[in-house]
Amino acid sequence: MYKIAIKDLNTLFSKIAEEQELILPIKKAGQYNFGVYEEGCDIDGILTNKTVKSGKDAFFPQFETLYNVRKKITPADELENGEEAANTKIRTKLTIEAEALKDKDFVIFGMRACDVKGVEVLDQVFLTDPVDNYYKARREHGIIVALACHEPEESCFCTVFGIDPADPSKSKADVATWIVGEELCWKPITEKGEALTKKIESLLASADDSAVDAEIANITSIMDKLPNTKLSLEGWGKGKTDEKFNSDVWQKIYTPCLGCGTCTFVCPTCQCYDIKDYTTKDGIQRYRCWDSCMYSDFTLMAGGQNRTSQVQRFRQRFMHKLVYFPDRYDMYSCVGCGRCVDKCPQSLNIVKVIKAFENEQKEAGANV
Amino acid sequence: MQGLIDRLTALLSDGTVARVIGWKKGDMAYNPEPHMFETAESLKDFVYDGFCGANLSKMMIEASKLEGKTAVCLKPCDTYSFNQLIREHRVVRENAYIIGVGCRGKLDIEKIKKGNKGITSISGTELDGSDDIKIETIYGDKNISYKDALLDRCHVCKGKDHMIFDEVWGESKDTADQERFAEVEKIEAMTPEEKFAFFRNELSKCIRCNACRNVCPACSCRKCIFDNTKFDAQQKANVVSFEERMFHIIRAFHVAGRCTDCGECSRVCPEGIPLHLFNRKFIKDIDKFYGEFQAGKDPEAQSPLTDFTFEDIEPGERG
Amino acid sequence: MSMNEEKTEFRPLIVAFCCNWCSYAGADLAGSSRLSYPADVKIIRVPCSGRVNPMFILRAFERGADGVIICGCHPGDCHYSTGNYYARRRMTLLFSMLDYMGVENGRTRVEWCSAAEGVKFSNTMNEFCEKVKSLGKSVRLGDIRCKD
Amino acid sequence: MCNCGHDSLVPQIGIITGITQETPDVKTFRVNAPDGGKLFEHMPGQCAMVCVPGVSEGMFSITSSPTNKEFQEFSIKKCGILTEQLHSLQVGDEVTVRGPYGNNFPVETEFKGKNLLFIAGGIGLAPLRSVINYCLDNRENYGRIDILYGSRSADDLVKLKEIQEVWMKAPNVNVYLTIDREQEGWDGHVGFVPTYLKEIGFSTDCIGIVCGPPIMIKFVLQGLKEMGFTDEQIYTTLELRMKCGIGKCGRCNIGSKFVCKDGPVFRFDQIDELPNEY
Repeated sequence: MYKIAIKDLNTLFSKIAEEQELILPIKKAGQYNFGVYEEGCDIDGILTNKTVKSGKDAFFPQFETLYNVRKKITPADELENGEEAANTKIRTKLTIEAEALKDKDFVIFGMRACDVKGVEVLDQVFLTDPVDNYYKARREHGIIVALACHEPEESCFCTVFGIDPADPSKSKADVATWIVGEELCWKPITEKGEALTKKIESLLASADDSAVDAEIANITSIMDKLPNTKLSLEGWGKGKTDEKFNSDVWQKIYTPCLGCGTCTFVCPTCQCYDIKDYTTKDGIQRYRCWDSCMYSDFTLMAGGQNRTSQVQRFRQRFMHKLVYFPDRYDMYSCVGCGRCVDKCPQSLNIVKVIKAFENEQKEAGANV
Repeated sequence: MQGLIDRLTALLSDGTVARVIGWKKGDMAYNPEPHMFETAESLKDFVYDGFCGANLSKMMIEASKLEGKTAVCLKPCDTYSFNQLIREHRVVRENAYIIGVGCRGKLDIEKIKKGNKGITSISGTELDGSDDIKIETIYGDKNISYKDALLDRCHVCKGKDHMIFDEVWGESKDTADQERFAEVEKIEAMTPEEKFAFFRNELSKCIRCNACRNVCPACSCRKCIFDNTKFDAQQKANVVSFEERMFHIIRAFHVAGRCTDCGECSRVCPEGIPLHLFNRKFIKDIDKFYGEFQAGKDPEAQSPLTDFTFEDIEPGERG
Repeated sequence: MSMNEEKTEFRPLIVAFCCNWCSYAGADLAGSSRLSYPADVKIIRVPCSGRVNPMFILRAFERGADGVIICGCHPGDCHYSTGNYYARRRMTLLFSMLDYMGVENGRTRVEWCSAAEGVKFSNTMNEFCEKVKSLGKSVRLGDIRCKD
Repeated sequence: MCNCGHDSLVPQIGIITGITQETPDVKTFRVNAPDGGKLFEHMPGQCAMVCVPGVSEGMFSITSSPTNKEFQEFSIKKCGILTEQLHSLQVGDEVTVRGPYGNNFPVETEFKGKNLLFIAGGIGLAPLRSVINYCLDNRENYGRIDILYGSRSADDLVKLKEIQEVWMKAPNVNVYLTIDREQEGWDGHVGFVPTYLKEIGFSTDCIGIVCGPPIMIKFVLQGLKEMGFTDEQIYTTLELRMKCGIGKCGRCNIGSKFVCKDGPVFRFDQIDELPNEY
């Protein structure tokens, strides 16, 4: 265990950024978002405020190029006779240049335990066969420095999913950190984390492991007081498809849903994406960008199928998080970060969905 | 509030209306959600307080296609949007029973949350509540003045009168205490470099979630141009490109002359982008170039962009 | 002028939307009268200036244009009676918005130009090109994916 | 399962080496690797993403049989932006192809030694053709083969030449053709596929493989069940909007299954377990 004074953080960050890219929450136009550290960027309050988007961008960016296609079109009349041989007349010639994979290490600082769990969820999707190499390369080169939640908010409910916000060393992070008074405690967990720590050792003072005990106890007691941490997941999970899918609760609760993508874009685990082409001056760029199952064009086909109504799309999102994903990967794909609770324009969110089903069950029980 | 619930219950019970669009109590102190109540019994969850900022007029597009009348609770500024929707033939006036609910300004939870984490309860936000609201958090209690927690849009309130209603419930208050175009003028006075830096800084936060569009009562196209796969417009890329700026300019342009300045876009933006600055710039220009115009004030008025005079100023001129 | 110099000199890319009935014919006349205007002006023919969607203008900038000009029939002469009046209001607002966002006003322009005004067309284009040239390359609305 | 090479999202270049106009709106494209060989090996029922760069990319079933060692074929009906663009291509043009994706018909396991009944409507023949040809090329492994194929009109019957010249002449193969409405020059059967199915009345000692428009599948399924077929005896292929092809982009998700990865071939008892969203 090491420590550094919080007032010296900027020195620490610029030291880390000297050797590799550093991604951390940055205050920009009043909001906290993960961004690349630059000299002079605003890091005021980044230790205690929740970012709007989770850090999943660092591994699965909202926009990334997959490959470029160069097109060379030869008009038929310009073809030399020799080329016309064997039924292969060259007209449109293509070359594909795949985008280079991430090959340099980078550090992402300030992810919370829920964000790290979110990455674990993404791992399930992107690292199972067939592996997504773009994601894998980022994952291999990323060093996660997680931060214990100093001030959990009322929208937080990560403990419901078995996440411990007080002790990120239990998560898949490489380094765990805690705010203890005026200092930041720093504990490397993995080899990657050790290596990073070695590089910045000159700035760190050693500390006792017990230094963070009070902070952990404090956070745990706060979590107990928060309203959403009592949420029960009974009735969700593996094999509940029929029961939940056919429930009429969806119809009752979906109406306010605007069909915007806010909840999916701020979510640490939503991984649906779109692949599109962009024609540039000298080629075609094939890129991937986040998409949302809430959008009407998400699954739209020429024949008009499927999931044509907002209630179906609404149901899909929550069924996917709470039933389909557990079915497939044996874990919930919600981490209780509370971002959708904070950001939904209509104040609709996964907590309300779970509670609505709970109430329904109670009422049904009362009627029997 | 009980008076309002009683009235709505009566309307539902005597068959005047088949359903009520209002707000349903949230699971926290500050998150009521828009809801369609179909039974008198379900109205026990009805709520109306300072956090009921949502403009319910857009929900009437779908509701006015249903059988029977729909009672809808509209605040004074929402009635402008409703009028505009009538103007565009998107709602059927006869199918709506408009309850003009009083308003003393709506609260911005982001402002309240600043420095107040772990909120467990908030009191004093009702229409007849006090000038101070009391916030209880797990980290301690605090009082702040209602006025300081108002949404930005309420500081340029369009007035306390409902433009259209069947009956009014509760007192309204004009909360305007700022110049409507002050922010716009501040930007206009900047150099091109400063203007660009300002907007780039704000818009680079955009995540293209489309909440601004989907909540906007003026964005009532059945199929948005930005959802059209057959056209180049559907680019979901952002962050690195010009797309998000393009999206916001075009969106503002599409609602120019129809935007009532209800401020929903800025309220819902998860990144807190002041999107109303685009709309308000168009409103300011329209006022200046073509005469004062408030969309939704008069459902008969011709929209400035579907109108012209022979003497209009030339593009690029400053009027 | 050597090849080298030619490369370094900035030549603005201008997109001109010309209405089919007046301005496009005006451009034709300019051509057949052997009046010169810069080759950097790329003309896109539209049925009416009222056809010009604000998105066209933004797309042009996005794809690397340094200036955009819209030419239509003189007010009162529109082939479709009123198309250019609507265009006038739209463009007034759009240009004002672009200015508001920090795109210099000189990069956008609307000019009414009839089929008989070949001279005016060529003068306008020359003038506009000079103006855009003095403003330099458009860097604010370009999409980085389109950069060289 | 996926033998799509190093990177699942980066395609190969495929060169169009042959185009056959099957019907007024269906063309069959023969695709080769640029050096002349085959793009990849596949199994009957698998799909591939075919893309015209700058336009769009779409999932198409591979209609040629794996036993064809020279090339892959895609029968594509013109019905959208991408397919329209594909139809405008000529021999020698290049497209990008990635795949093969998805599972395949269990030709080497469950189908082996059984009698097979293929029921197809319109362009629904495309995915079944690879199975049929595979079975015909390994004739000794399968029992009786019945093929019931219908279309809107005689002109809309895909691969008619192959049907008449190869399938009809193969040993122990019965081909039943039908068209929806009376037509001059057609002396075969007239009527919808499900109705014709009942008229013929197949025995239940075979495996049913169905593909066609959703409405046809619905009624064929009904018909088969009336005849005594069980869900475990009937196979079909599903189609949904797809973008990645590898079970990650989330579009073709139904329940806990991804059509692109766990499908497109499903047995009807498997489909029954899925939420009704396809």
